[in-house]
Amino acid sequence: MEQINNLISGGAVTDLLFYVFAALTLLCGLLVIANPFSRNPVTSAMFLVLTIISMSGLFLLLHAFFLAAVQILVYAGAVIVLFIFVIMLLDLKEEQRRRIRFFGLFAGLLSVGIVFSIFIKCLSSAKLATEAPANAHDGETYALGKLLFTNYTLPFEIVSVLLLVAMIGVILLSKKKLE
Amino acid sequence: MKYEILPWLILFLPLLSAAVITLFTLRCKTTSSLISIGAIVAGFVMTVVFINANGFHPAVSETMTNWLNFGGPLQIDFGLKLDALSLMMLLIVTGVGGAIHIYSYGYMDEDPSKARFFAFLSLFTFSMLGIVLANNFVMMFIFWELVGVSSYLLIGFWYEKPSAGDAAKKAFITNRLGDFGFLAGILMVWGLLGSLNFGVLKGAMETNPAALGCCATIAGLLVFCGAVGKSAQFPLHVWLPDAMEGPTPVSALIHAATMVAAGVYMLCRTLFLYTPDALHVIAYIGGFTALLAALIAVQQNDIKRIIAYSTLSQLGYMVMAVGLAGPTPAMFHLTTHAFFKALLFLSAGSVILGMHHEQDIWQMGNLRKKMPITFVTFLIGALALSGLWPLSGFFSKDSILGQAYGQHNYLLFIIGVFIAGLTTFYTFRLFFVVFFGQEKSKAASHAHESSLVITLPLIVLAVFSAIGGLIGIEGIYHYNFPIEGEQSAGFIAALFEPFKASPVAALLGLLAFAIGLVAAWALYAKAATDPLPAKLGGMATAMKNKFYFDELYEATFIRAHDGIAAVVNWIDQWILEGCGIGLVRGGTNLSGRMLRHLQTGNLQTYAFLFVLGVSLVLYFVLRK
Amino acid sequence: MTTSILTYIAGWPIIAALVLLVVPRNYRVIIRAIAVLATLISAVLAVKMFCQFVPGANGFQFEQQIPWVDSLGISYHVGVDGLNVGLILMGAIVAFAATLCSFEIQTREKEFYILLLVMSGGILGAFASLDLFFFYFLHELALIPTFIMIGVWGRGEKKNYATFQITLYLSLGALIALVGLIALYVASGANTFDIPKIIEHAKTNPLATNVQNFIFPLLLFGFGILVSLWPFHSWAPLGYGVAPSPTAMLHAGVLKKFGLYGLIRIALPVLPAALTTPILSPSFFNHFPFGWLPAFTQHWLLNLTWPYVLALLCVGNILYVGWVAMRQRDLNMLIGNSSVAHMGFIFLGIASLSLIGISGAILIMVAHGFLAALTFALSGYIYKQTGSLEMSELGGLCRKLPFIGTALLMAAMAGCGLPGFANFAGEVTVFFGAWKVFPAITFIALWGALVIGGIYMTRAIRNVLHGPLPEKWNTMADASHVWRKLPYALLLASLLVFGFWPRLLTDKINPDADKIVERVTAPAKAMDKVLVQADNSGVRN
Amino acid sequence: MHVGLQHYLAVSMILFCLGLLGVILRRNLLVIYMSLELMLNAANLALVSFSRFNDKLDGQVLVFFIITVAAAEVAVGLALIVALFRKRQSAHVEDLTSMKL
Repeated sequence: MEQINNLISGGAVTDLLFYVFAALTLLCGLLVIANPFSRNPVTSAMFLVLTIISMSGLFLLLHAFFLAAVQILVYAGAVIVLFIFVIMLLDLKEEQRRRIRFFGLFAGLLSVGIVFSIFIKCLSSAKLATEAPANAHDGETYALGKLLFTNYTLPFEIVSVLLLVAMIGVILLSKKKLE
Repeated sequence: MKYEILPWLILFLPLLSAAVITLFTLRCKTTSSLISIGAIVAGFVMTVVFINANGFHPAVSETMTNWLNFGGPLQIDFGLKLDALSLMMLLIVTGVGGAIHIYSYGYMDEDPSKARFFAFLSLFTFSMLGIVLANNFVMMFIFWELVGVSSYLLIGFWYEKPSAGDAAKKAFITNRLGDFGFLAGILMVWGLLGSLNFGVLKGAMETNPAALGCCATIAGLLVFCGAVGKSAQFPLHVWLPDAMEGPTPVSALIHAATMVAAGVYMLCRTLFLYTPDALHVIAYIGGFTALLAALIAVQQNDIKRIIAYSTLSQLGYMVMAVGLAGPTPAMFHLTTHAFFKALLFLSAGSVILGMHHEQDIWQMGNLRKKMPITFVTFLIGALALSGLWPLSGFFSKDSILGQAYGQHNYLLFIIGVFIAGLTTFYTFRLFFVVFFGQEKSKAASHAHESSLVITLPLIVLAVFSAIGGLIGIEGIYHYNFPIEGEQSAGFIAALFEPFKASPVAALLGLLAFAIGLVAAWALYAKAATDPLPAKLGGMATAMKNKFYFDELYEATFIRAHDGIAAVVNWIDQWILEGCGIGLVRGGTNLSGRMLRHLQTGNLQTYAFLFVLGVSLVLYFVLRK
Repeated sequence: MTTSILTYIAGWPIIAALVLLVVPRNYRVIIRAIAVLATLISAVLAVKMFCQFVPGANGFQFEQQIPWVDSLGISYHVGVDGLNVGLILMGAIVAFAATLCSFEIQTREKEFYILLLVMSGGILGAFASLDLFFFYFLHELALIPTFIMIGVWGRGEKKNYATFQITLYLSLGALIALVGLIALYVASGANTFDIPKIIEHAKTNPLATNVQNFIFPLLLFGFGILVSLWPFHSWAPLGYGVAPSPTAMLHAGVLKKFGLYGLIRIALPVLPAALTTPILSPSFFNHFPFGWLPAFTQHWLLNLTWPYVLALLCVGNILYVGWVAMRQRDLNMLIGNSSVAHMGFIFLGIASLSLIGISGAILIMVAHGFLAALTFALSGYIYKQTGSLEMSELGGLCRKLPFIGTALLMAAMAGCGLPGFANFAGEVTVFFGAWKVFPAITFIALWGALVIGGIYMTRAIRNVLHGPLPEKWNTMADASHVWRKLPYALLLASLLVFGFWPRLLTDKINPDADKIVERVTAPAKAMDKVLVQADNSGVRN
Repeated sequence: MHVGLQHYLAVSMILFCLGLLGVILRRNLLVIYMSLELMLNAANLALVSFSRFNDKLDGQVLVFFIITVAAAEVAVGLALIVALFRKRQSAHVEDLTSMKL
């Protein structure tokens, strides 16, 4: 732990790691939505796994160890498995190439452009901290857990109910016939 | 004032009887008719008692409660005016009305809706008494309207006959036209003088004759409009003949004795309002109506219509008398006319009953043998109407002619004398055709005399028609309209009074009577068909068709209203609803149709729009 | 504070509606019984309230106030004075009669009764409310069931069209009025929704004249649309023509009066300057080139005031709609149009801004409530029997329907202003009130009331009741037993009672109407006083 | 250049845009769903980096909740897709336009 800590808090190495993870995240993200070699959803799902793993790398760099673990557990472990199950279940063939909708392309690029420009504008006008504070929360997980069970008890409980509801909902939905 | 409660009872008993009949005894014919007759007879008795106790000229002549009260500017009382004018009218309405009620008991015996008939009669009596007793304009207007509606109900009594329904409608609307002017006049008088009470108004006008200012004539004429409608003066005279569609007792009660007289009564009551100019107009309208109606009557063949036109003509006389500043002659004639015209109508009813509801005089003939009592009473009525000395009609008619002569209005005087001749002519035309000559139909040969309950009122009325001019009725009205000079007293003096007062009028009147009688005898005593059309040609056709007034009104007033209504309805439908609403609707519809293309059902289009929306919000939030 | 009787009057129908929610739909008798009972109780309470009302007592009676949202100044506040005491009585009686008349509804009765009860409660509550929020909210509560009832239980081919039109018009009217009311709330600065407080506040801090001149038309036309002010009237005859009769009774009779009541209760006392100052300021002429107009037109434009505009629009109601009514071939359309025409008299009374006129207007409001309910109930009955209200197909109905026929005859007579019915008392009062202010318009109104009204009403009677009875209607049945006759008898009796003794109402109305008139004319009088003083001082010097 | 907050945010931003692009461009429901996940992750990244640079843990708590909700959402969403597929035999958005007038 100590070593890892030292490693990532070290300036140049962390910077390098950031660039590696960021590039990986973005590249895999891009391949999720647009893979020039395959239009099979399974490929997209696989790249999503990669994206998520490299994201958890970024989380580590941000000292969010617990979240990094949860990210891998929940997303890569559960969500993506679910995706792949469904893909298998539905027996989706490789998507045929359909005619590119120019309106769709235009709409997509336009909306992304707008959103992007708003982001850029915000980002450039904001005064952001460049230096992370020293490791104030070394006991990350401990502190997070404490917060979760003190200040955020109610939302926590609500979320648990939500999960229950979702579970029941899913069971109901996937029954063959709704009575 | 003694027995102050009596006038209220007289007024409200008939209403009570109408209400009781309508609510409880509608199924029971006899009970209903007895209730109604009881109410009016009781009214007559109470009137007599009241007059006995207080005389014709009570010291305190008003009694009232407050009906609507808005403080200073507007107080509408519900009050009774008790003076000679109204008390005499009370006697007429309850007395003649009572006789007609009793007559109706026999006349309507076979009608299944007899109870309803008596309810309507009682309602009418109530309204008529209200007009008579009213002490202010609004109350008079209230009862004015009620009289209108009860006459509407009675004319339309046999509502299943389309003609009856139409006649009722026509009477109502024509009356409403008059009422329109009346109410406008009332508002105008109130606006200028600030009161509605006759006594107060009279006082105000006497202290300051110019109180009404420049509007005086207009206000007077507007009020006169009411009388034009109710008393069926030209140009609103068209409803009265049609009103004969009602049962005969109704014609007698409403359209001869009482309701149509209400206009004349109202004019006398509000005499203080009229400027000389207004009186002039009134006199000429009266004279013209009298002439017109008499001419039309000459060529009618329906027994009731002839009498109806004669009524119109006599009403014209009365209105003319008022216009000649002679309220006493007018009221005098009103009184005697109530007797003999009710008598004539009821006798005609008896004839109609005997003839099994045949009304065409050219189907009758030689009835004097079959219906002797009716014959005698009809004769008395006819002679009184024609103005034979010493029957009642002579005196009253003479007083009107004398008034015209005395006012040096020779044009109206001549018209009056001429009409007197015409009256005799058409009355005896009717009389000869019906009672003399040959039976002109089977029904006429099987005619029979009516029962006692019908003939008894005839006899009573006949007596009054005969002596009505001699019992001092004129004198009673002098309480209200005092005149200078001595009143001759005594029965014999009264008998010859006219010849003393204005010999020209009396003698010319008698001469006209003689000429009319001789002409009628010559033409109609033995006629089987009407010889007159051949002699008069186009004039006779015009007379027969009532000078085309119905057609004229049909073409102008009714067409105009219907035309405007059609145009307005078109505007309403096509411009307001069509264009106004249509445009709004069309615009909404169009924009909806256009916007619905955004609703493609495609998830991604929605996502795109959603992003656009969000970025718009973000833009505005982060603008600064 | 004890619960006011008014809360009970408006509350019982609402409670009954809630109870009905849990009653199974096949218990028809029980559903009807509950509805009838609730409205009966509220009608009896209203009569009691009317009898206990003390005329001329200062302020409101049977008052109750419960604060609700303090920060905005909203509270539940009910109370009566002379302006609404008659309306509440009328509303409760009409609601009872309408419930009785709902026997004719055969489908989805439960829902119908629930909506009817909500509507009744809403109306009564709106009239009793002295808080702007509840005043408006309860009106909407009553209005929305109207749309649903017309849409679902309506009759005839034009049902959908009529429903859309009435919904759009009334929503628009309510919306404009809402904008006006909110503007009033904001501009008054009293920071309260309490109507008496707003009026008091406006007395001491009057709104600027131009603000008043802006708000008044919003209220006038907003409320005006709700009352079918010409030329926004075309929804009314159409809507009533297709509405089931209980709905038409309640809406035409009671709910429609809300707009008029709002004008008298709120617009007149709070915005007196808008009523007395010309609409167009002289500077208006500087902005727009009106120089080419003849001088008298310019003068007329400069002196145009809102009451005068209202009086002119009345002519549209009285004369124009009267003529439209003459053309109608359908009995219900005729009644609907005549009902619109009657609104003209009320507007005329309000426009006269005199004690007599406003009292008369309220008198007509009450009278017309009974009358409209009666006529729509009767036409509903006839429709139920014949399946048609086309006048050319009817005729001679008096023979088969003596009771209904007589009632219809009386209603028609009341409709053309026959004395003895409350309408006459109201109309004649309005004429007296308006005569001094608008003689020419009153003259025209007289024509509309006496002649045109007479024509179309007698024509209707001639076509429906008189004449020979067509063969096909031989199977009709008259209202036979007491419960069937009761609503008609009750409404007729109410008309007659107030027709014979209008002072029952006017004595209650007058003191409060007087306050409003004083409020409206006060600025003018104060001005006069100033002028008189100036004159006097001039003389003294 | 030293890696600061804005670098992380830039990554998050680009990732978000990529996800958005996927949502609007791709026509396979499953891929659209994955793109949505990308967008959520982009938000998560932003939150975590804010949390780190502002020295407050609340951001991470939020991310924790987001992940939970996202899991539930994915479960329900995929169930819906499966149900839809059973009915329509397609997971293609252009075949699922029955929600239009």
